Amino acid sequence: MIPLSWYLGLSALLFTIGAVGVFIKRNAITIFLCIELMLNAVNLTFVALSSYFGDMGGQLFVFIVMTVAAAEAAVGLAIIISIFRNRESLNVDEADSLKL
Amino acid sequence: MTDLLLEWTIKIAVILGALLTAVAYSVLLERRIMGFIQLRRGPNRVGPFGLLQPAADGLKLIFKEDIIPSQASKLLYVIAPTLLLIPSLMIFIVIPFGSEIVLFGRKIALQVTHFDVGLLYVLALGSVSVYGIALAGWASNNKYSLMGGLRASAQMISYELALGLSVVGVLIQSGSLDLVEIVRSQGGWNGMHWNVFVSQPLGFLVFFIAALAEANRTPFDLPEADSELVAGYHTEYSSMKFVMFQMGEYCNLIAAAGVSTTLFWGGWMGPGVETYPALSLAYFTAKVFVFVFVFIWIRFTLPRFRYDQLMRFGWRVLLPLAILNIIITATVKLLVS
Amino acid sequence: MEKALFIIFAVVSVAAALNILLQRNPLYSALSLVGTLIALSALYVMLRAQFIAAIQIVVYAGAIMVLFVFVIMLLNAPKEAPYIEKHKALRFLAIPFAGLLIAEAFYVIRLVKPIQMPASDDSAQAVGTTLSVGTKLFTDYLLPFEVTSVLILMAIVGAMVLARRGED
Amino acid sequence: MQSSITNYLPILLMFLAASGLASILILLPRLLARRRPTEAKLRPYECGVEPVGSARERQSVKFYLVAMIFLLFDIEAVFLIPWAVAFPHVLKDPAYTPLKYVFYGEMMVFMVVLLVGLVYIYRKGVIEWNR
Repeated sequence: MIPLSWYLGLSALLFTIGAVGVFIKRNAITIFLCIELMLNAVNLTFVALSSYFGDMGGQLFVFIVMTVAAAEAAVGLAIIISIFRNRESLNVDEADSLKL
Repeated sequence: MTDLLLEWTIKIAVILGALLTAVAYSVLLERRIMGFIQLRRGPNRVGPFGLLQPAADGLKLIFKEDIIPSQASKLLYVIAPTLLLIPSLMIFIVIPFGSEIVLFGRKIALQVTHFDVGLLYVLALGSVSVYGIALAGWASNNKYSLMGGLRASAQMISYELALGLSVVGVLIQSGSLDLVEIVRSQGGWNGMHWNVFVSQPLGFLVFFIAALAEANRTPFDLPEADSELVAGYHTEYSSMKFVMFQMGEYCNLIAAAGVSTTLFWGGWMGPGVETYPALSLAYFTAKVFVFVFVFIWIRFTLPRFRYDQLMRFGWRVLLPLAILNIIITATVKLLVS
Repeated sequence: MEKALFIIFAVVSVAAALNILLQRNPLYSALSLVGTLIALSALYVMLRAQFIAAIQIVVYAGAIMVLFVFVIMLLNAPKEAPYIEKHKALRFLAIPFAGLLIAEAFYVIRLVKPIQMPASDDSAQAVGTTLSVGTKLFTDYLLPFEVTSVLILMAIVGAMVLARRGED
Repeated sequence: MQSSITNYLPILLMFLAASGLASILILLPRLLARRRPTEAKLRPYECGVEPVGSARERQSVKFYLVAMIFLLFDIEAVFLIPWAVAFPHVLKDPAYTPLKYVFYGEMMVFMVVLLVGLVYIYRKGVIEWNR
C-alpha cells in the first residue's frame, strides 16, 4: 500500500518545478506550459485525497479544473497569438508597454 | 497474479500476430479489389493469387535506404511514426473478439482486458494519434509535409468531435462504457438486438462517416491528396518508417471496423452464440471483414472532397446530426421509462 | 509491485517536468508536458480514479496540448534567447525560492496522518467509476456544471475576438 | 467477470509490446539497408524542383481556431459521456424517480448554451475555408 504522503510529496515536487519554470523561462508559451504543470500538480493532490478519504468531491473538482484549464488555454493562447502578431516575439520581457 | 500476467502476455502476442497478418493482407486485398474495380488484375505474380505479395513487399522495404533529410528535426522525425503506430495497436486490447470459450480446462474470455472506461480509452488513443501526424509534418521541415500534417490534424480533430458525440446514443442504451457490457446489452432477440436496428441508425451513420475521416480514408484522404501535396505528411519518409505510417493507417482501419461492429452491429452477438460460444469469434471476424471490404469499396467509388467542403461537412452536417441523435435517443428513453 | 509502479510513474513525471525547463524549443517542452500528463494519468488509475484518468488523456493530452502544439507550429517562433536580458536576479532567486517551497511542503506532509486507502470495492458505485461521477456530478454538483457551459461559451467568444483581430 | 483495477495492467504490457515492435521496425533498416546519402537525396522533396523558401513560416490562424473550437466542444462531449452512462441507471432507480426530468432537462440546457456557441461560430465563418 502506498502512503498518502508519497502522492503529496510528488505533487509538491511537480508544483515547485512548475513555479521555478515561471521564474526562469522567458518564452510566453513555456511559461504557460509551466502554469499547466502547476495545475496538474494540484489536481494530483485532489485525486489522492479524494481516493484516500473515499469522497467523490475531489475528483469532480478536478473535472471542473480541467474545464477551466481548457477555457484558459483557449483564451491565453489567443492572447499570445495577438501579442506575437504585434511584436514578432514571444519573449515576455518585451511585452511591457503597460509599464509606467 | 502470475498466471494472469501469463494469460495477458499470450493474448497480446496472439493479437499482435493476428493484427500484423491482417494488416499485411488487407493491403493485398485493397490492391486486388482496386484491380477488380478498375478492370485489371492487380498483384498476382508472387505466390498463388499473389498471396505472398505482402512478404515480398515487406522484404523489399526493409532493404530500402533509410533517408533522414538533412533539414529535418532528427529526434521528432524518428519518433513521429511510432506515435502513430503505437496508439493504433493499443486500441485492440479492449475490443471483445468473442464470448468465453473453454481452452485447456480454463475459461478464457476473448478479449485481453475490459474495464470501466473502455470506450473512453479508445477515444483517448484516437486523440493521441493526432500527435504522430502533426509532428511528422513539422519534423520533416518540408512545405508539403507541414501543410499535409496541419490539414490532417485539423481534419482528425474536427471529425473526432462527431465521433465522440455519435457514441453517446449507444451509451444511453447500454449504461456503461465497458465494451463487454455494451456487447452484452445487445444480446436480446436471439442475439440480433443490435443497436443499429434498435435505435441508433443515425448514430451509426455519423460514426461510420467520422471513422472514415479519422482513418484518413477516401473520400477524406486530403492529408495525402497526391495531386496537391505530393504525399502529405509522409512525403519525406522512406523505408520502414513509411511502412509504419501505412501500418498505422491500416490498423486504424481495422480498429474502426472492430469498434463499429462492437458498438452498433452487436459485436460477436448473433443467433446461436449461447449454445456454441466458438461461433462468436466467427461472427465477429465476418462482420469486421465486411466493414473492411466496404471501406475499400468506398475508396474506389467516391471522389475526394475539397478541403473547405470537408470542414463544412464535418462541422455543419455531422456535428448537428450527432447532437440531434443524442436528443432523440434521450427523449425516447425518458418517455419509454 | 504497486510501489514499483508508483516509483516508475513518479520518476517519469518528474523527469518529463524537468525536461520542460531544460528545453529551448517550446515544442519539445510541450511534448514533455504530454509525458508528464500521461504519467499522472497512470497514477490516477492507481488511485482508482479511472474516469478522471481517462479524461486526463482525452481533454489534457488530446485537446489542450494539441492546441499548444498547433500554436507553436503555426507561429514558428524563434528559439528562446540563450540568456535572460532583464531580471537576471530572478533566476538566482528561483533556486532558494524552490528550496523553501519544497521544505515547506514536506514539513506539512510530515504532519499528515497515515490513512489507509479504503479497501478495493469492485461494485459499480465505487468512487471513481464513470457511473458514480455521472450520478454525483449531475445531482450534487449541478450548479458548477451549468455554470461551466456559460464559461465555455465566453471562452469561445473571447478567443475568437482576440485571435481574429486584424484579419478581417 | 468483475472489473477491477488490475485490469488496467495490460495497457502497460501492450504499450511495451507495441513500442518494442516499433523500435525493431526502426532499427531493422539501420542494420540491413545500405545507406548512401547524397546531397540531393537529403534535400527537401519538392517534386525534383529546387526548393523554394523555407517550411518554417507562419501558417494561417484558421488552424488555431479549429483546434480551439474542437477543444471547447470536446469538453461538451466529455460532460455528455458520464451523463449518458448515468441516465439509464437514474431512469431505473426508484430513488431518483422525481429527479428524472431534472436529470434530462439539465443536459438539454447545457446543450442549448453550447449550441448558441456553435451558431456564433457558423456566423463568424470559422468553418468557411475559402473566405
